[in-house]
Amino acid sequence: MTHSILPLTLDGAIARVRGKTLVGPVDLQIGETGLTIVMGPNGSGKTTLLRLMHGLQRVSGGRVEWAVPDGMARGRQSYVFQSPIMMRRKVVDNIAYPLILHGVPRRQARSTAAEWAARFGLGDALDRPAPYLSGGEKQKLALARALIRQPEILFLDEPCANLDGRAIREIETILQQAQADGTRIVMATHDMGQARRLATDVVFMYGGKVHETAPAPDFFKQPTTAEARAFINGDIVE
Amino acid sequence: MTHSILPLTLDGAIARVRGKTLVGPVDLQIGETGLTIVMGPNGSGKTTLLRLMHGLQRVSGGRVEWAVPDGMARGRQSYVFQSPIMMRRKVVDNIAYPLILHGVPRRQARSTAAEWAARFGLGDALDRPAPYLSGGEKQKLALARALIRQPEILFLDEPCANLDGRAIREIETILQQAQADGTRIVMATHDMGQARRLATDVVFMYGGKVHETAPAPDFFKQPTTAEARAFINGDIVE
Amino acid sequence: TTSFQNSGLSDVLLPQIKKDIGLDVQLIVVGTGQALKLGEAGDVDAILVHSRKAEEAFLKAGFGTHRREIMYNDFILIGPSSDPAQISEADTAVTALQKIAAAKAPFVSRGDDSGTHKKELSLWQAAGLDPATFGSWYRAAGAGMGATLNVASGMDAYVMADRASWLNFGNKGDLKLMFAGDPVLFNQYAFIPVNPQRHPHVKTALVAQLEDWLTGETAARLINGYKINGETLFTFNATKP
Amino acid sequence: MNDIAQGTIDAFRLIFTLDPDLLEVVGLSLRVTVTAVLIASLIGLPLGAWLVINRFRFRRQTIAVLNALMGLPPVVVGLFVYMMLSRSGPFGVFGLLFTPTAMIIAQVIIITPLIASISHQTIRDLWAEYHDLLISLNTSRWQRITALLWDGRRALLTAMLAGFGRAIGEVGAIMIVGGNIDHSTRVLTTSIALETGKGNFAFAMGLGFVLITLAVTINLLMHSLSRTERASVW
Amino acid sequence: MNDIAQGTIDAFRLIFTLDPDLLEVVGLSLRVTVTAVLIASLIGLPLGAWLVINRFRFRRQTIAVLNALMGLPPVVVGLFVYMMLSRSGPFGVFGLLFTPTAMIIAQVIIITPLIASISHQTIRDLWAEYHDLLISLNTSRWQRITALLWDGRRALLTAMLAGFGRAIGEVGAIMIVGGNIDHSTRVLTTSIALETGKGNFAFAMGLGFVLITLAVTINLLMHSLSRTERASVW
Ligand SMILES: Nc1ncnc2c1ncn2[C@@H]1O[C@H](COP(=O)(O)OP(=O)(O)OP(=O)(O)O)[C@@H](O)[C@H]1O
Ligand SMILES: Nc1ncnc2c1ncn2[C@@H]1O[C@H](COP(=O)(O)OP(=O)(O)OP(=O)(O)O)[C@@H](O)[C@H]1O
Ligand SMILES: [Mg+2]
Ligand SMILES: [Mg+2]
Repeated sequence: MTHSILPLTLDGAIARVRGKTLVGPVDLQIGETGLTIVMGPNGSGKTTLLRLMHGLQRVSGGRVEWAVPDGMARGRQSYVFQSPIMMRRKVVDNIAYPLILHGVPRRQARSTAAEWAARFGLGDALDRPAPYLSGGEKQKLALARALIRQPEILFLDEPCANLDGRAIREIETILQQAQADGTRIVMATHDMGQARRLATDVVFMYGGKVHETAPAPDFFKQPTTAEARAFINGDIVE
Repeated sequence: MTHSILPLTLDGAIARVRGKTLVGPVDLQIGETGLTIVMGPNGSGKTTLLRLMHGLQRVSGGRVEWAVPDGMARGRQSYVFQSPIMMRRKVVDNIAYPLILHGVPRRQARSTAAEWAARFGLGDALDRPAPYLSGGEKQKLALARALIRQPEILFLDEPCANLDGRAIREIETILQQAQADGTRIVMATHDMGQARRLATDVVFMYGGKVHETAPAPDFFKQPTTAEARAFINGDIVE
Repeated sequence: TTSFQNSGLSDVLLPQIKKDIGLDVQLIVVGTGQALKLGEAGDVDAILVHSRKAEEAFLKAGFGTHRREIMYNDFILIGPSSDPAQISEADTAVTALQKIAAAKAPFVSRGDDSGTHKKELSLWQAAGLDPATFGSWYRAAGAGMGATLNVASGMDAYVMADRASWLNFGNKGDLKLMFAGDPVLFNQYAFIPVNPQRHPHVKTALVAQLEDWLTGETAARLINGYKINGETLFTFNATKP
Repeated sequence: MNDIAQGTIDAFRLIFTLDPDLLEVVGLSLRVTVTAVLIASLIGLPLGAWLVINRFRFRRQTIAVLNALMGLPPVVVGLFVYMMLSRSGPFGVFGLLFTPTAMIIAQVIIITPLIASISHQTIRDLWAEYHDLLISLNTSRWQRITALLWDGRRALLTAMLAGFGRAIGEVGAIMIVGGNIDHSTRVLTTSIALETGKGNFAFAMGLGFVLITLAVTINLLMHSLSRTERASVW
Repeated sequence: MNDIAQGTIDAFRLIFTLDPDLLEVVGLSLRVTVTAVLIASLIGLPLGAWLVINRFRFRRQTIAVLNALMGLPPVVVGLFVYMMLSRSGPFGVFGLLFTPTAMIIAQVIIITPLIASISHQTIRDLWAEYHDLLISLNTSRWQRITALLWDGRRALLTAMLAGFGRAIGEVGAIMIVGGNIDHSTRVLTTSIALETGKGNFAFAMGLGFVLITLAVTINLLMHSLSRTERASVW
């Protein structure tokens, strides 16, 4: 492999929309290995932070920098959105699309896509129009489509929100496998159990700021801030 | 109150789309009180079943009948969709919309809507365009919009999927309150904890059919079918 | 008829009419065929056209009260300055057309059943030729005078036009007046009031006033005196009743 | 080409010196077109929405016919309106022929199918988004139509502007039912046609530029009023 | 009104007896219009998409101008093309004036802005849906445009049909650059204008009905080919 795109460095990064600061300033580094879980109450800025890192949200202040030039870093990331975006095509064509973008011949892309679909339990749905899938199936599709690119870093925004217990376990296995294979993962979730199972380190967002960062075991055992403590207990965070 | 619209009776009800049976035949009765939780793996037909009951999915076979004529029953139900539908308006106008449909003057509808928004933690977001809300905030909006109509029966399709711990607890409180005030609730969820906390009875969907129905305590303690048992344990349901 | 306006004469007459008899004449400019139709339907109070046969049919069917000749102008033959058919040396209109046919030089016809078109057809007939048998050098444009002149200018073709339209035409290109003066090319304009017995809403009194004016002294002076580039366009020939 | 420059200069000189004749023509063009667009929108927008939310037997055919009516040749419309309004036609008694009203009627007929078709297309996407919610809220037909039209208003602007464009540039029908009568029914397009017939291309082109300038101004105005481009979603 | 019935009957009799003159006219109408629509779509659809996905300084103004160009008066376009193609114009050497090619050029100029505007509007909604995904997948401009055009193809049909409608019914420009020359550049609309000028209103209306029938047929054909109405989302 060529030079890694990591670490990713955020230095006073700010996301501002029409004069309103949604997130920041954020100082943060995403190192070369690990699985970072982003937690925090609704509207605290998790999604915005992930988008900022991925380059979907314009940086209004400060810097967001990869270890390689931006142009090189762009193609080596994947992102799974909080509400999955389905192209108005068949399931198999949705999953194959990133490959086709990379110039893989259509037939080959389709058959690879079929394999990935099967891994995510969508083997039966290949020829169905993607917009008609059930909520959970859409999430699975989005995951398959993100992983088929074999990215160096994978951003996941609550990817298991609509999944059943078994699917969650299976996908966690896939993610852990990917992590073992060298994929860096940054994931937002509200599922405390999932966070405990997967996280190597935690970023706790609160009011649009990074309120606390810590290795996972420390965070869950002994959060330093009162807000994180309250959040872990499901208490009212004020 | 006039004659209750309940019970709701499904008698061999089938949902079929372009020749493919999605759900059914289903025989089921939703009685006058209680909180029914619909569970089941992804793609098992929970959403389709709820839509069938609510009248959003055409009944292709069998019957779906309320205790009163259909026309009367229509206006007395609410539904929260799995992926919240935001009208391209401000938050307050989204929540006020059902009231305005019922002829409530605009000013009054707005102020009532503001109260409900506050109850759901959207007090700060009133004037924001709804499509820009965060995932969890959208779900809260959808819940407020459904409850503001004070329906006799409330269908909820995984309403807490993107919510943080505190919001889930608050909304569960609101739902229990509504239930105590006489609102019948039918809710699909993957959150086993939530199901245990809220359910009075459970409908377990599997492969497009109602596989098992039982009062909640029985279901969680001793499911009769192997599939339900596996599901509860998060095992592979085959 | 279009030539009345294209020539610019209407811009001279109308203000004077307004001044003299206080009448606001609303001019609707359409081809002769359409003008006759408007008269039949009673949508206008009077028409000014130039196609004798059609006019007589119109009167015979009872749509108009009478026909009053006002003035005439003349048709001319126009062609590219190189004059490939040498028609400028012809002595009658008929020989000029025969020369064009013999040379198979491009010729654009109105082809729209207008007064001008009918005149052209009658000339071909007089020349013993039938346009239906002509090859692709004979182009029926199916359009008004202006549009036909535009086509002729674009194709460097011969074309027959009324003098007024030609003098006022701004897109002459390589075209020049090639032949004129043969008396068969005279073009009589007539005024026909619409019959009030058929269309009671017609403003007969005003129309009569207008007719009087058009056949009167002032009109004669203005029509005969109207010149473009020093050329007289119309000759007043209304007779006192 | 110098001709054209000259014609344009002439035309704009007329505008800037506020030549009363030209102003009258421009004013009438605007009056007729704006009125026609408003009327056609009042019919076309709800019709487009209505076709979206209703499923009936010949829906597909109806939409195809509506689309086809976008191709109504103006001359035919002009003729039709002429025959209706002519003294010997059914509405002859109103004496509307060769008045601006007749021109408005013709333009409404021409642009209503266009506005309805485009708005139908626009609203379809919005309906796909709103369908479940509006059905669930037990809305009446009319409530659905108003919600769709209101929330889609910025996108519907394109439909109205397309109608405006078609109407302001239209000449065939206007000529037949209006008659291009000086100081009464002469508008920009009929003036252009008249000058073209006289072979005064330069002046005709100049008037054309005036017309386009007018259209651009109005479009910019509408866009900035509606701030279509400010928000990315609405 | 009996006149009209008679004219229609006459016109359809000509069609059904396969009158060679009428068939020639109909054939040319179709050939010219379909070619023009195809060319205009090749330009207009990507242009519409391009305007959606690119943010640049005068984007809003550009779109307003594009919308305004929908109002290009056909007569002005006709004049412009005439002057370009005339012997003394820059492209005079090709001798294209008064040929079907000239008519196609004029129609392309007229309908391209229409197709681009409507497709721009249509694609905007789809882009709002796809934006994040396509950006995230690091697509090139061209890949974005093709994805949007492909997935929006059924909706884009309306844009093309609007263009077809405008082109098939257009007469002003066609008349100037084509000349309505019998057996060479005469199409349905110019025939209608001709018959109107002759006062043959009935026959003109009859031809109008033929034209509309043609348009309806083509619309139905396109709709059933694309099965626009079968699926509710696409
Ligand atoms: N385009 C926008 N304009 C205005 N406000 C916005 C916009 N996008 C997001 N916001 C606001 O910024 C805040 C942070 O949003 P974000 O989506 O990052 O939250 P989140 O942490 O992902 O929440 P959730 O857990 O609910 O998904 C929210 O309050 C949201 O309403
Ligand atoms: N319109 C449709 N056309 C074809 N198949 C459909 C359609 N709608 C739903 N389905 C299929 O029907 C099955 C049941 O869908 P449904 O949305 O009811 O599942 P669900 O139990 O709600 O799943 P989840 O937990 O993922 O939300 C799924 O496999 C889905 O792909
Ligand atoms: Mg989020
Ligand atoms: Mg579901």
